[in-house]
Amino acid sequence: MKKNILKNDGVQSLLASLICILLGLLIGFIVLLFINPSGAGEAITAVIKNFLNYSKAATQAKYLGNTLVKTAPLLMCALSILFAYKVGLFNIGAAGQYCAGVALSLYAALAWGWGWLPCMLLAMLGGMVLGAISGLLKSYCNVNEVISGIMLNWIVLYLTNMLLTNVKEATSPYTFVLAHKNPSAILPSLGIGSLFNNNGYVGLALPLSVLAAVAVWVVLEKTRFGYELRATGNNKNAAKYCGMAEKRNIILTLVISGALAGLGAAMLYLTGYEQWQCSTSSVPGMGFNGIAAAFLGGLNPFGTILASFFIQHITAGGAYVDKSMYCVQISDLISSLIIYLCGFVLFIKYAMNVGIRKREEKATLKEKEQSETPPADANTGKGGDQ
Amino acid sequence: MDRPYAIEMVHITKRFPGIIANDDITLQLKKGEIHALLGENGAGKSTLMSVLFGLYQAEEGIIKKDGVEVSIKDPNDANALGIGMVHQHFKLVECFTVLDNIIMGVEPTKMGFLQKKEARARVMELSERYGLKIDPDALIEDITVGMQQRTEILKMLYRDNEILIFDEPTAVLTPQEIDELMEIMRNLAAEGKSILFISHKLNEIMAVSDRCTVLRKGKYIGTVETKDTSVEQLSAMMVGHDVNFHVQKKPAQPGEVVLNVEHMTVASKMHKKNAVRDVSFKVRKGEIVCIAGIDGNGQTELVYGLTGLEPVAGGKVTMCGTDITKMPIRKRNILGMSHIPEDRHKHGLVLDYSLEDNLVLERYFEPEFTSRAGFLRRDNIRKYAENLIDEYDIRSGQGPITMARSMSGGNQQKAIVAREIDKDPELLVAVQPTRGLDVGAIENVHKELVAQRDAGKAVLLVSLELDEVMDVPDRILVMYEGEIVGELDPKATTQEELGLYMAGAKRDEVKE
Amino acid sequence: GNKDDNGGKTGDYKVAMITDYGDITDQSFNQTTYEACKAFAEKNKVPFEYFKPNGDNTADRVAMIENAIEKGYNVIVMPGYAFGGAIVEAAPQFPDVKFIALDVAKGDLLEAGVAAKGEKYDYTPDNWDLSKYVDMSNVYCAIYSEELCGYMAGYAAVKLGYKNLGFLGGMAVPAVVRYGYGFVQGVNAAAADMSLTDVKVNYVYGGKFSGDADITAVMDTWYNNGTEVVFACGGGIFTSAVDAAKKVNGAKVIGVDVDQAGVIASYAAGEGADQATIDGYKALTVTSAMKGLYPATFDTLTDVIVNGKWDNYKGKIVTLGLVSADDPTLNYVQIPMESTQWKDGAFTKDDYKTMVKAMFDGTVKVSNDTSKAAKDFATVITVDDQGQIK
Amino acid sequence: MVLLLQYTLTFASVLILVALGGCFSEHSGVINLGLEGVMIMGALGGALAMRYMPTNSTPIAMLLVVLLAAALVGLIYSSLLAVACINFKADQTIVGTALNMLGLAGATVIVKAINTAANPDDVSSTIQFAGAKRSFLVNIGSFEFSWFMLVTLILLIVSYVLLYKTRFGLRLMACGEHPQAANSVGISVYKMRWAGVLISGVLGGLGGIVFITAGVSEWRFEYGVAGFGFLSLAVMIFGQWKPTRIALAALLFGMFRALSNVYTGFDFLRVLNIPSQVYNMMPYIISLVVLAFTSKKSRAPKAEGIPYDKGQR
Ligand SMILES: Nc1ncnc2c1ncn2[C@@H]1O[C@H](COP(=O)(O)OP(=O)(O)OP(=O)(O)O)[C@@H](O)[C@H]1O
Ligand SMILES: Nc1ncnc2c1ncn2[C@@H]1O[C@H](COP(=O)(O)OP(=O)(O)OP(=O)(O)O)[C@@H](O)[C@H]1O
Ligand SMILES: [Mg+2]
Ligand SMILES: [Mg+2]
Repeated sequence: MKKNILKNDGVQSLLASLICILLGLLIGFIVLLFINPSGAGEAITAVIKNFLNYSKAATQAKYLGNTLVKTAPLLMCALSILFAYKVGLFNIGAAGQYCAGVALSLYAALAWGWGWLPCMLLAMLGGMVLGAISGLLKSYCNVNEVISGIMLNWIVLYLTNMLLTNVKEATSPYTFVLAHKNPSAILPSLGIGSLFNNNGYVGLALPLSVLAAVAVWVVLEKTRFGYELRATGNNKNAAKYCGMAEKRNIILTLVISGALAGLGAAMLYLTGYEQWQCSTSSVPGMGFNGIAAAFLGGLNPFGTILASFFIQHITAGGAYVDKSMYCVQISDLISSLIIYLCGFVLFIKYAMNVGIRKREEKATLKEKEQSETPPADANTGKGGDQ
Repeated sequence: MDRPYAIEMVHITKRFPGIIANDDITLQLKKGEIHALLGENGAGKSTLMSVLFGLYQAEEGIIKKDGVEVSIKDPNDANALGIGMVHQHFKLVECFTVLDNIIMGVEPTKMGFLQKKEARARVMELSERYGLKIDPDALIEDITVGMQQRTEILKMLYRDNEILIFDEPTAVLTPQEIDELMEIMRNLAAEGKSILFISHKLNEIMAVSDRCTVLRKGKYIGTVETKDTSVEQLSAMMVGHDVNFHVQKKPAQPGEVVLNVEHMTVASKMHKKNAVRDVSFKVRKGEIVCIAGIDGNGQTELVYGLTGLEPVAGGKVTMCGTDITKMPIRKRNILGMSHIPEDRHKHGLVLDYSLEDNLVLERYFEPEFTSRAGFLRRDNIRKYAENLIDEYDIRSGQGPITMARSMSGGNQQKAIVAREIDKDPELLVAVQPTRGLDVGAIENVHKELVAQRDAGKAVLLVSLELDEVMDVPDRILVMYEGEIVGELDPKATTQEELGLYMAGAKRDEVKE
Repeated sequence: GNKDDNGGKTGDYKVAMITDYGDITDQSFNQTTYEACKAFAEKNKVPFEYFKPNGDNTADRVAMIENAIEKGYNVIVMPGYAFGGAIVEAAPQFPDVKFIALDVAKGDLLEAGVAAKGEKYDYTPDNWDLSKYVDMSNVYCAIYSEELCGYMAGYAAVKLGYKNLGFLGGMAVPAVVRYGYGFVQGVNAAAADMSLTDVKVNYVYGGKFSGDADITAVMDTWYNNGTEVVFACGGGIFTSAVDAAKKVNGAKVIGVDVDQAGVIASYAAGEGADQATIDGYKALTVTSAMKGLYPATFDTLTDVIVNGKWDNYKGKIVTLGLVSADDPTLNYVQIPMESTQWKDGAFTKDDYKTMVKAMFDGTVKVSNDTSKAAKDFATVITVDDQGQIK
Repeated sequence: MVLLLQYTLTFASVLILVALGGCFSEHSGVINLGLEGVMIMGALGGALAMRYMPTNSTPIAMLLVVLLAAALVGLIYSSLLAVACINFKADQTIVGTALNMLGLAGATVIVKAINTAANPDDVSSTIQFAGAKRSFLVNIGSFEFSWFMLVTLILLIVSYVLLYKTRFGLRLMACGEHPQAANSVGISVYKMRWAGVLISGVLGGLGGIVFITAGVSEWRFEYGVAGFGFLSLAVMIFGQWKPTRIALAALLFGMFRALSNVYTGFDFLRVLNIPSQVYNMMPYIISLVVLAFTSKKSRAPKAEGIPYDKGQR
């Protein structure tokens, strides 16, 4: 019997995610119709087209570049969530770890004039420290990482605002423009920018984030280290029983997770794309969107690459919707709908499996009917009482 | 004595992905009888009972109560029909009191407010009538398994259930508690209640049941009158061949000391008193030493201290001449300690790992399974797992890649035993290694233990089951309230004497 | 196919506005600019659309500029100093498009321009020659002297008898800071004129352009501790000040940007209130520090598009402040003639006119140096700088 | 001092309501991470009620209708969580997170659509309710008493009684601790979980309307509820899933929140000259420290977060 590719878990995940995306777009479209039927079609295509809204190829390339610039940090946050999730931890603190990455990379770049590499490492360190705090609290004090993550998010937000207030002009809430204050802190382009019509923001971050995805996959699936981490995540008592350092592993997981998120921040802020606004009143959404990307990507690092791009793509696409009819939040609405629907992925896969099985059963039944001579069931009397 | 049927399950078929758990089974329960259900691990007993209790829906077949066909879609329906069940794994809310657990689902209320006073009076009355001693205000998490079981039984009685299902109720009880339970079951039956009783222990079935139905691999094998049958016949029906109940072994030839425990003290998590107090003993090569005792007398903590799961509060432990008192678990393992844990779900397995990954849980870091660069050698792991699965007859749906969670308890246990024995240890610490296993599987585990001994390994067995304690080891150490109160030779002692030691009624000053 | 390079044919123009991070309902400069553009467009039948960038950064602003141009818009109106970088980047790429920026100052352009040339900027605009760094050939920038109307409001308030004042800024952006510093200078000057030494200004930024419970709590604290009037300076942040003021007898606010007496009164009265109630609440607003964002935008567009006078504008950075010594209502910065609560013997319209004249003459100087702290402007008063609420 | 008390009670009211909501949901076995979104939606319901109620309604009618609307919208919105997580066994974390995003985006889109429909120039996400708000307030001296505080107190007591004194509470908590056990005695786990989630929707929605009316007389929905949903979760855990402790925890959090704004009214705090950010951080830091010391024994409902599958053992 030939193998049904629909049975492959990866294929199923992909299909399920696609179903979520299509359903999400459809519901979004219906909402648009409700608000104003005349422009709904145009609006939804604008969202989907994103950079394709520009007519010239060069411009398209440039704006594809912009989308990619923001994809890299999103991917990193998604990987941060995914890594922890695979190890049985929910790192909602990724948002704060990301925030710490912003604070430290920008501060080092703007106040101390550090180059990009040390800035990036410092951002990573920031995320790691926060992850470590959550990890220590979890393994030694039994504080749930979700709750410590939420707390730390807020603490870090205020600290970030306080710290970065020192590297801004008095009359502007934004930190200094990096390219002006310290060009050496801008991530190298590696010639990648030239592929995107000399988009100065595109560079090292992109390949680095993809590399990170590969690394996460390899570590989790292929290494002894990943084996240990997942074991600890799934059953920390068993991990202890078989001699793994389960406390260390929990801490390490959150540290790595934090490193990914912190690094993600550096990957955006060290391109000079974004400045920090020093009266920001909530942690950057990147960390939370990372949750979405991780799940839309089927909790698979490679799927997450695509999901991160897609989410960024339609978020950016929202800007091209005709504002006289619809508001920007439309694209947020659509992406959150898609994420909501991602919750049903398990069910969709289950339904697929049931469907496949039913078909197979039918097929085998038919085969049987055809091949078997009328059954001579000798055991008919077995049910009786004696 | 032709009593009418209380329950009839007729031609029940229940399928799960890839398996027919119940294949056209008919079971008839007479009013007032104790009807035993027997079968190997995974034979389909629990499934059949779950169908009766409404947890599963059968694909085919019907259920009749008092001759009338009924539909049981969920436990609600079962309750309404007077069917109650004590589940294999107790279904008690741990942070609730005994009373709350008993009344849950049929709480007496006035305008929605709980009327606990009323409920308490009834519960206490039932408790007295049936001799089921409980403390209604204790939290479940604080009480012994025995009392939990009594709570479960009271739960059924409180509901006036007519049909009582006991799924392996004795697996976790001490011998005394088992005796009490048997007595209670007889009383209940005498009152006219009908009882379905699942057990792997043939002597219990012989002792208490009126009739016995045997299942094998999801199929109905037959129903026999207990008084007309024998243990041998039952076990033959169950596994399809004869089973040896007594462990065959040559006399032990103890060699040098492998494990030396001196004045070990382990603190207790729950109480102020130490759980293990000043315990000293030795285990030598080529012998099986058994720690016997009633559950809760410090055996668990003793093992935790030996294996490093908990720190030791005082004393010294040496293994093969090395002081391991404070050694990390990993190093103990490498030094040659194997450990079949008491709680397979808590410690023994990563339930969401595949079988193969669980089989290398203690060895994944060895060069055979991990390359220098830290990558797992998947091929070797697969090969290794396949060997073990073959060798130890570990049954599962998809072989090495089966999720451990989906395996039956018995097969999960086999996987752990295989893993721990195949490590070729110097010292094997086996804690209740046969808990919940069917006779065939028990026989296999016992054979393995003896084989280890004969291969010159030291084996420390911890067991609550008297049969096992009498049959398997070469020496018995009895633990009572955290201390070793006696050392016995299984060949020179009786179950009664052992019982006296276990109950604390008798004690020696143990030498050393 | 355009004969006259200076335009002059409205049919050739399409006006696009790009919003700053806030949207066109921020009750502040985005909204005013939008309303002015829209009014202009409707009056002259010029196509108009507004665009909102996706994020709060130069790259996304440039993206929207390019998107607007792609759609055929050729007059781009941008409110907010944050557009400095976007102008430096986008203007040279589209020489045929006219860029009109409000609130964008020399320094805002230099920051991006200097870096683009690979040099290091020292944040002192006076040291630099803008033309060397930024191609201004199709750009017109206007900034307002908010410090002047802030001064007027502060001066008037003290003259009208208030000694305990507060400044509640939105976000500390240059325009808001100029308002605030002008206000402090005005208060200080009036106190000095009246030889008062017990005048006090509480000074804080809310960190956003709208009110919420936290900001209201701060305002409650101020009013309860004796603050009599608060200059609520920034978009919708007045809501917090007004909600707090309503609870304390005699507590007042000062409006910003436009004559806010009406807006504030109807907010205080609540939806569906009758006119009498609303009028009653007009007393809540002592005065407003106004800048002529609306007329400036409207007039500039008219001049450029209808009158074809782009040549008069392009390449310039104009500071819009006082243009008339005698008629304050002609000035780009002023306080309202009607709703200000003039008081005979304290501060009257005539007093106001005299003050404006003195300011126009240069007899009264108001500093717009935003590199200082608010305290630095206090000589006879005390400024209690409470930083930022969030 | 009065102000400190007033704002402490104001913020605490919000936190108590929402945390109790979380508490009901988690006791039934479903983690409601989407409380932030539920709050926004509840706030939307209440705000729309205030917008559309005739201005001459009696205060009591206004109060009731607004509360009802907020509760109802919160309830409906939370059913999105219930259906996904209970019936379709979706991951509760992802659905909760999605509901937060969806609540913010959805409420903004709805308000903007409504505003624009009424006036094409009005693309704001603002709803004003200065007039309606008066129905909720009573001045007692300089203390501005809000009926919401009383409502909160009543709901707090009701929650306590419901959880600990009624059949419903016993069954609800059983479902969060050991759903299989509950099911085996005939309790419908799905129904109880639905009840838990819907109650959390009601309370979360009420929390939302209390939050947005707390300080000002209009609300911009695109600003969301500033993390109060998450803060409430912290309060709930801090309060060990018990109503009385939740109330105390909420008061503590509320006090620090209030203090960060009104500290200038206290001379001794004024002279310390601590930046207000530090006050803002305080509740979080303190709770982290306290949690670090108290969590050893902390225990969440055992089965929370795990979809119920009646065949599972
Ligand atoms: N929920 C389930 N999903 C899939 N398969 C199941 C499920 N429950 C039971 N089975 C299958 O049904 C078979 C019978 O299981 P059951 O629990 O009835 O065995 P049992 O006779 O109670 O065994 P034991 O003696 O180990 O308790 C098992 O081998 C298993 O493969
Ligand atoms: N979630 C599940 N998915 C698939 N199969 C399952 C699941 N849960 C249980 N099973 C199947 O049910 C069977 C019985 O499982 P169970 O844990 O009840 O065994 P058990 O009765 O404890 O057996 P033992 O007597 O060996 O302890 C197993 O063979 C297992 O394959
Ligand atoms: Mg079973
Ligand atoms: Mg079993």
